[in-house]
Amino acid sequence: MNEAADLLEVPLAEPIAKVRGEPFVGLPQDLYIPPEALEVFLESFEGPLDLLLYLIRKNSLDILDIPMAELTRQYMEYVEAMRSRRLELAAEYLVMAAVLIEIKSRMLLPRPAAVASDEETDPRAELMRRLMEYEQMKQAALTLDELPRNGREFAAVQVWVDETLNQRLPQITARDLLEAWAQVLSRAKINQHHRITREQLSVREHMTRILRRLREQTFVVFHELFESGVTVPEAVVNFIAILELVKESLVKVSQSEAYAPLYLSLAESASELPS
Amino acid sequence: MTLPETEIPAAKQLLEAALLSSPEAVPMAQLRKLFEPELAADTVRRLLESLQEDWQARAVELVQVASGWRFQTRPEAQEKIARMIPEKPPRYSRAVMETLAIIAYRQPVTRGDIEEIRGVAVSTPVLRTLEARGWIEVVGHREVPGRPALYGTTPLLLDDLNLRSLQELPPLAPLGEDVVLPEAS
Amino acid sequence: MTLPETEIPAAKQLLEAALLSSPEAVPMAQLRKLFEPELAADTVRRLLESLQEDWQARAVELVQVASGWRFQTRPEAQEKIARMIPEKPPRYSRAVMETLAIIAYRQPVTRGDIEEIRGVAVSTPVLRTLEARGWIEVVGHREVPGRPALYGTTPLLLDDLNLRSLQELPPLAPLGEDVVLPEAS
Repeated sequence: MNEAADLLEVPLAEPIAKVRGEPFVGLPQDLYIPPEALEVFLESFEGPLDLLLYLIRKNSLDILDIPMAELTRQYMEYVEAMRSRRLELAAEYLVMAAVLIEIKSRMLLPRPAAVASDEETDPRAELMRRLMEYEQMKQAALTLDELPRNGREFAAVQVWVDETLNQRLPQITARDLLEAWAQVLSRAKINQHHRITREQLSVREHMTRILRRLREQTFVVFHELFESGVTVPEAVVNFIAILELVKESLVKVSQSEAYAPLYLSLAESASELPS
Repeated sequence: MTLPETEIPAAKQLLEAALLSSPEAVPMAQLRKLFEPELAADTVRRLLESLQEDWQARAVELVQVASGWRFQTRPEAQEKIARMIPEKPPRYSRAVMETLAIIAYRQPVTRGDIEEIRGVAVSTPVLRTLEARGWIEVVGHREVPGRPALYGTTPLLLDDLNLRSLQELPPLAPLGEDVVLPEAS
Repeated sequence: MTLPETEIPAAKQLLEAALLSSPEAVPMAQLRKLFEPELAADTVRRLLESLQEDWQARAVELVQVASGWRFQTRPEAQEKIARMIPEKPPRYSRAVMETLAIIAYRQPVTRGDIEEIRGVAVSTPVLRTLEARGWIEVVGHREVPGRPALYGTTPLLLDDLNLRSLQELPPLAPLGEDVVLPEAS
């Protein structure tokens, strides 16, 4: 797995992949996975322990008495599926495959009756301990993530302080500069993504907003629809929204004489301009 | 959109919280977005003026500056606050750091360029903070209508970062992919 | 040093201004230095509690966290304030959050310990992300060959999660309990 994918969030409650527009939320029962989706599925697992836990919980297996043959069979199907599609397979998955096969074969060996009931000699003990410990931490991570967090559910308050009154000036390093730049970049990516999916909607939003305003005010001077401080993309969307409203004959633009202010009004109520 | 009498206190509290949590001035257009449906600028202005009165006798005041509205400590209080020397050195806000990063890596840039890259307006105090620190300066003007100022970094910035030239700034490429965004701070 | 009745309002205003202008929680020791002569911790605490009451019905609240006192927005208000800001606070990946959980609950731990529990390698950017956020730090080295760094969590993590001590972290689920797993995994 590359490092970027390692850090990027896969929202867990949402479909983890879309194939030909169809969302895939869980793995299909028969293990048929469309090739396009396989890689995404596998990247949603945090490693072999995570995959094993998924198989155990999906099949309602008892984590304290794991049927090794069945679990190993299912696990190997995944590993084979990955290999047959030449997906880069993290070494950890292969190591785990070896561990599973070893446990399975040790369980086939007859054990001396005297110690058969002793848990310590259960070949599965170490695997079960690791699975449970990982599951506990996985759960703890989810719980931690849900705690109200500064900057997300609430924000620390800070008012403006005149720099000249501060005796100590902030110190920065070249590294801080690079991190600030990385923030700008990654946000730019988010916004880009946002724009692609929301563009039409946001024109509609502005159209509604303008209409609402005209319902209250009858006449609005054109430039009042552009608050100072709006970003360029916002102003453009707003302008497109006005053009769209005119095109759909919802709004009238009028002017009493050349160079006089432009007024917008609802098409149905437009009668005379304010003096 | 105007506001029923009963909703005024809650609206004022929301404006108060929004302004208190922003170290930089908040433009009117942004303040209006706090409300759903959006309030008219006039209505918001009246709420702000009423809030301003509420804070009149306090050590923090609500003021209107060129780029919007902000809370700030009164100078008399600031002198006393300076007595409690913080253990940690102060830090620049995200807006300041990001603006500096853009100027450093993309110079010469106009304010418009910076706004385009950040996706939000750049307030005058942000640029003034960096100018006062001696880290950026106007290096020319772009020959387009309005002749906007072009900003670049100064040798002092390099000195303060212990660098000998701009070439020694950390390279950009690998980090853009790796870094998980820290949350707004 | 206690405070005459008449000076209480001014003292509260000064505390309020100091806390409002600090981006981080302010320790009690620092708050006491605001006053000349310095006030007793008990007196300052009473003033803070009274201030806390004054702010009870507002969209901003005064809270005590691991490293001191701080004003913060209430979650209901923050949701609305987020409307003004174009960017959303991004979320951390599972790798980052699981690493953080292991460090928080099992500290001090080495990178090897974390890898042992997660069953996969921990990439450097994951640790760097948590360090850059100020949530984890190297607290020592294990005295084994290679002297690997031991990681622990910082007071800032507690501050950012509104906690006063590590004891306030949510309790771990009992081992082996069938937890509700997210759909995808």
